[in-house]
Amino acid sequence: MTVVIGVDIGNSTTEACVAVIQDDGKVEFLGGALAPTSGVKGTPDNVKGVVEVIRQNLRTACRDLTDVGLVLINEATPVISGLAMETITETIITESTMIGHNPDTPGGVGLGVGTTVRFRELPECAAGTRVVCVVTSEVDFADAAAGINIATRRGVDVQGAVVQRDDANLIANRLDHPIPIVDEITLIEKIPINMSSAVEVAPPGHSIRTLSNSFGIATIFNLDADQTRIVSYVARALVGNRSAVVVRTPHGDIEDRVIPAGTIELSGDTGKLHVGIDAGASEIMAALRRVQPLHDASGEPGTQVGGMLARVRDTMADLTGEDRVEVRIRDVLAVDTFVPQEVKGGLAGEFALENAVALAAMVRTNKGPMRALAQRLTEALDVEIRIGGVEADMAVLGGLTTPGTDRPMAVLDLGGGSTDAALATRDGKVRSVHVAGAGDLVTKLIDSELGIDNLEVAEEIKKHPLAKVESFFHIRLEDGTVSFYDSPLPASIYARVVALTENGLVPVPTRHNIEKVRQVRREAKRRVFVVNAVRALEQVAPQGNLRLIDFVVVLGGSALDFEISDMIAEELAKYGMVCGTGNVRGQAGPRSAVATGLVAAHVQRIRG
Amino acid sequence: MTDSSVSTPVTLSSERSLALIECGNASIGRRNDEVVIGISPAFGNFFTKTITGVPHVDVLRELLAGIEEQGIQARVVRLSSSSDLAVIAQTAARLSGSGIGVGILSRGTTMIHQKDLARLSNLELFPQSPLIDLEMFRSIGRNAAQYAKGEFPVPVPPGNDYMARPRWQAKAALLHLKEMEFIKPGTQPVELKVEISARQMSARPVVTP
Amino acid sequence: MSMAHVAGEAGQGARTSKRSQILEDRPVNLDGFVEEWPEVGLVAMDSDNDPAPSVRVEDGVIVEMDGRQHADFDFIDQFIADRAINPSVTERAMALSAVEIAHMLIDPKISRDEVIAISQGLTPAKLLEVAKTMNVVEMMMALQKMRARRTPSNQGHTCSARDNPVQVVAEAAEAALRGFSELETTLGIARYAPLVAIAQQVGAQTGRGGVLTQCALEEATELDLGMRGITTYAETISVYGTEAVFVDGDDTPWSKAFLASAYASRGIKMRFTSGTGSEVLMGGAEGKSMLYLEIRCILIAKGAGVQGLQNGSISCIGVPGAVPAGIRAVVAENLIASTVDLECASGNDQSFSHSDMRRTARFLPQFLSGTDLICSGYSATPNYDDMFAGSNLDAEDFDDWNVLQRDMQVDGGLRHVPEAEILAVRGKAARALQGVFSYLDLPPITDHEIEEVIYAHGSKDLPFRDVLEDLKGAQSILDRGITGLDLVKALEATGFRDVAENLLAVLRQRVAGDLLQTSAILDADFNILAAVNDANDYAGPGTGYRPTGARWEEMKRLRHVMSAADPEQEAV
Amino acid sequence: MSGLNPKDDYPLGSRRPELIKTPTGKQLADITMEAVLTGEVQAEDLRIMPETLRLQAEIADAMHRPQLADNFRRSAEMTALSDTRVLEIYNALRPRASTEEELLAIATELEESHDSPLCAELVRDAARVYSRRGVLAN
Repeated sequence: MTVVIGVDIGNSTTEACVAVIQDDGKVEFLGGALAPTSGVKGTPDNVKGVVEVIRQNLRTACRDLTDVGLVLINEATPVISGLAMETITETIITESTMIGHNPDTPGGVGLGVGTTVRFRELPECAAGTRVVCVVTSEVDFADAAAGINIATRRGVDVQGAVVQRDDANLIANRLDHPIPIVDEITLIEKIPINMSSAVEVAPPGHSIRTLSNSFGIATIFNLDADQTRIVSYVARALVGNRSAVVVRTPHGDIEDRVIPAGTIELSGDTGKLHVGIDAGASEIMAALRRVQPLHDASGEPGTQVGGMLARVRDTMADLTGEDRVEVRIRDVLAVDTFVPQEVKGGLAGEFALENAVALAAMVRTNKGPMRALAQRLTEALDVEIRIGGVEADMAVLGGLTTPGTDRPMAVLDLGGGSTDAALATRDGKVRSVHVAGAGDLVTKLIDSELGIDNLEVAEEIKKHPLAKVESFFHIRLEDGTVSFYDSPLPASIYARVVALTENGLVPVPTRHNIEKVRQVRREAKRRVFVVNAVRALEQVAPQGNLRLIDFVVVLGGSALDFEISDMIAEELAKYGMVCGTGNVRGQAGPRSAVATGLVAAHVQRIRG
Repeated sequence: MTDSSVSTPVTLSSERSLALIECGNASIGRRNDEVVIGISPAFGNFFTKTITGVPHVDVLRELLAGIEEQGIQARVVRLSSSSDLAVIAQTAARLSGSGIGVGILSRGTTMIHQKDLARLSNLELFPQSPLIDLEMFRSIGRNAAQYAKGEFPVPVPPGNDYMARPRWQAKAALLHLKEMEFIKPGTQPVELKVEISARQMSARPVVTP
Repeated sequence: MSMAHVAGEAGQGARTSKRSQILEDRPVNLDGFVEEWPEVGLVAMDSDNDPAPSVRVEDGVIVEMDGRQHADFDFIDQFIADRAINPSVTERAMALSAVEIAHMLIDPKISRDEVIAISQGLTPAKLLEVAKTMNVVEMMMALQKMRARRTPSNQGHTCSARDNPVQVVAEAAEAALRGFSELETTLGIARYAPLVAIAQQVGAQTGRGGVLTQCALEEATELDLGMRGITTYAETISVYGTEAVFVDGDDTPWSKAFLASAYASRGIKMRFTSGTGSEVLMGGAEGKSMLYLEIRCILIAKGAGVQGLQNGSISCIGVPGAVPAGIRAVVAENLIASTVDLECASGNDQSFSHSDMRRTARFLPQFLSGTDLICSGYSATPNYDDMFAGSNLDAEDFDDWNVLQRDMQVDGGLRHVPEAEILAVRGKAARALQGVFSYLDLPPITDHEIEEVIYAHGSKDLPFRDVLEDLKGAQSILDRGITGLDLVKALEATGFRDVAENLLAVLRQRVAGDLLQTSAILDADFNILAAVNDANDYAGPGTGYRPTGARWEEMKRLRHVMSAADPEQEAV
Repeated sequence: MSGLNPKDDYPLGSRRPELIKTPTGKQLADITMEAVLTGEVQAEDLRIMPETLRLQAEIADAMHRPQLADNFRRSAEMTALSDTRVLEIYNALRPRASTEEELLAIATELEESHDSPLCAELVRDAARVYSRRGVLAN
């Protein structure tokens, strides 16, 4: 009888499982343990985490280190991934022709068209002129309303107003005749005076109709076809707003500019391809498929993408201690995304959603440090250490301990940096692949698309369902159901969108509503995990045909996510696959597959 | 010492005047689109301005404007039974149809409260009365209204100045003690009609010279 | 521009003299001053509303005190009557007139012990009467004799406006090197406490072995950090002078007395905190003078059996500072704490005035007389980093303080340290913390951060840390049950054996409990100095503590002193 | 009483180290860096013993500080209480936190389960005064 321990060193977690092997080759598993990985996976820094997890595991298994005959370590596949993101478009307003921000509370409703005039010049306007009044912050709201009323009574046709302070309703409520008013225009002094302009405010819950329509603007300003072509950018930028102001100036324009982002060079088995980043993610991924397997990727120096890939390479070089020219990018995943960015030339701090591309890149490093690690472990534990088989093979063996599975079976290992797939065919052969992009990229997408700028919070959003705190005693979950509380909830989360974490309700610092946050979260997961599941399985499937795989077992830390497995299963069902979350050894869930596989492989070997 | 300068909020003598007309005991509001402002025993009567001289008429006007701009109704009540800010703010919240109330002391200390919260808790507290200017009062009104609408506003930064102690601590104590003299124990909150006299337009010509 | 100034301008064309204008603009006119209003307690120490002293003992129990009968005692009266005043001497002591007692206080021929034999029988109103007979100079003479410990000392604040542990470790090391025997910190974000408390402890033991540290927090966490040995004393346990305010603060003398024993039961030094002005600031003075209410606090501390008290108005200093004779009352409260044989950490610890002249006058009574801890504490950082809302003195005043010590030959507890030594100790402390953080898997400290903190003046000069990672690390310290002993191991393992030895020596102290005695501190050789083995023996000119010998030589050094041998050179 | 004399015997740690033990029976001199590194000395060893606190009480008494001595004697009893229980009792002593019965039950527990008559006396006294002054929970 011998006691063996399988240890799997992952990017973030180190897992172990203790087993007793009887002389007749029967195996009894005594449970598992996990601890955070110390240092970069596959380096001697891991010793601390490994020792910790073995100690823990032996304690729960009621065994002593002296009982242990052998420790099996996975050949930590040295896959490390990096992330980068670049915006590829920008919106620029020239000559202050458009105000398209969404103040919380515009005043009045409707469309007003007239010449822009400063508030203090209103008394000089002749009766009958059609004007839009520009009110700066030093004018009190009551004075503004009184001044407009006096002008109106004199016969001046005040059609609308634009206001610097948050005063639109305060003014509108004091007018004899309501007009549309847009407020919170921080840089109001830049509005051109004595130009024809239009102010539009839609009722609450609606969006503007006229200024978001090119022909609507053309009608107001009597534009010809060429001029209309130019203002179509303005109209497009205003779609979906509740309020807007457009001023017609001789040269005013709005540009939706593509930033020269550079090209990416993909070199693979079948040659080299260049593809422009601004072509978007689908073009990049199509090019990648054509050259696969990838040998390396690089970006045009001096461009956005050049900088992006150089950063990934530097990070990798730092992590692995390799020379940066030796670092080879072996896979990339490009994802289209968008980033809220302040509009250049805007008058009210407007934000536009700019297009961006996120890239995850994966690097293989050399295997040198593994031996050093084994050596250090032997010293630390005084037990024989054996570096076991290839990680993917082990994962399949571990995955096969899930009840109800059989070959041909594929496993999908959803990690933080990479998504791995491996296929075990009926004849016992295993084929495996690592593709770039996993949990970390999802976090990054959530972070930038919601404009949170805090990866911790984005991580919380990724991992947990959402709810809205509707009172101190109840919350509404994202599926619409309601949970009640007996004692009042803390004031810090009142009226907030919160994540339902194991540590209670954690507020999400965003002004987006719950539906928006949920949609961004699910879409990010779909674009990374669902896309990568298909991409990875295609590379291991016989003849690349997904229909030839019967079972897919989902493993790894991200398999514990409350919705990713279901999203993948739904997609793979289209190809007739049975897909589900693994339950290693019938008890460990999606965890511990590699550690379990190491023990299983060892048993196979001694059985001959 | 590092910095002994104190930024003093600009003090203006208001050209407006304030009338607070009592109209019976305050009752609990039935509409959920309202915020109730609770004022302390001597606010706007014995006292006419905050610790730094901001006129009460303008304080109230900005609070009301912040609420009105959000499309929310406001009521004003006076509590004569206590000068404890938490009690005033909580009472206002309990009278409010939306459950959101603002409490304010004569010296300017302000708190946003919600009816289900424990008295010593709050949604937002502005403990340093010398640092609250009219802009902040407007923001406090705006935030209270947004809470009433079920939104979560960005809390108004309360500000901090360690040299406020030597300058204002004793005056704060004095104002607090003075306010306590106006406490009438056991009285009910009273509904107030707020009349703020408009400035004369002629007093401030809008015609450019 | 001051308020009064604005009013002046508004006074349509009234002409003001140029001199008035210059005076108007003096910083002291930014301070707030108010008239007395005794009816509500806005009065320093001289109020007709304070009770007249009286006492009556029946069957060894005090049944009447300061005009109140037992049945009418509020809980503070009751606590003081039962626990603070010695019923067997009280009637004799109370029979002495206030002037006689005051004479005893300043008479060098009457020993401290003789005074205490009387003071243990005095009621709050009587102690107030005594103080009222004394002017500030007499109080200073008395304080010089009545201070519990012979050797005066000083306490520092080492905080960071960003709660940056790298800053705190360097500041604590420098402060310890400059001579503070206790260091205190508090937080902007309370959850940062474990990291900052560790930084303060490591820094203190790097700068000078034996410096005691504490972290002001709510009771449960403060006690927890103390029990783990991450901090070594506690101070922010507040008591109040009226029942209503005490209850508002959610405590009673009994709950605080229980807490006092809890600290001692874990071997941790502790003192209470109180000060003039707190009750009136909360509108709960019940018409009594500030000093009368503070005397009740002092006697609550005495009755609870706690060894010492931090007083001197503390965070309410703006209130006594604004009324007539307010600063005299503040000196009186320090004196009375000392007179009833408590360790006194004597305030001077909060931003007090815009005027440098007034700031100096504020601390001179404690500085010149000497108290157990002259400041409680002195901000050893720039004031903007002082998370106790600023102190009366800060790091920019170090040289002034050292010059005053030298001018007067008075020991204020600090010394001038040459730049090179300061840079060295800041660097060593930061590297020690870097080692500890790495050993304990806490968020890393970069070499760049260390380089910056060595030369920095305050948090504004430092790179930002990843606050969320730090907070996770702070939480993990609590979750993993990290103790002072783990810090010792971490320091030893990362090559800071001497710092590890210092910390272990401090931790070893709690087993013996010697630091629990009145006014105990540790000197650089880990000798205990307490009001037991270093009891104040002042008995007039030529006696008591006077800086001499090596300490005096040390005090003579300043940043710039011309060499007598070669006036073109500076003395070293 | 061990007849301690502050003049000769204080500080106990340096003057009378033989009187001081750690909860695991070690001497002060056993708390060395080497012992810490080998794990011989644990956090438990750095706690004060009730006997030591009673010795410090004797010193305080001899210094004519009876209240301080009483505090040390209460704390000697309290070494038997867990950190959590200490904080619970502290919270129970806050104003309006407990009924008279609850406080008396704590006093009984202190006396009977923890052999802490002095702490029990403090809690009973609190119950009495709280009742008279209306600061009990209702």
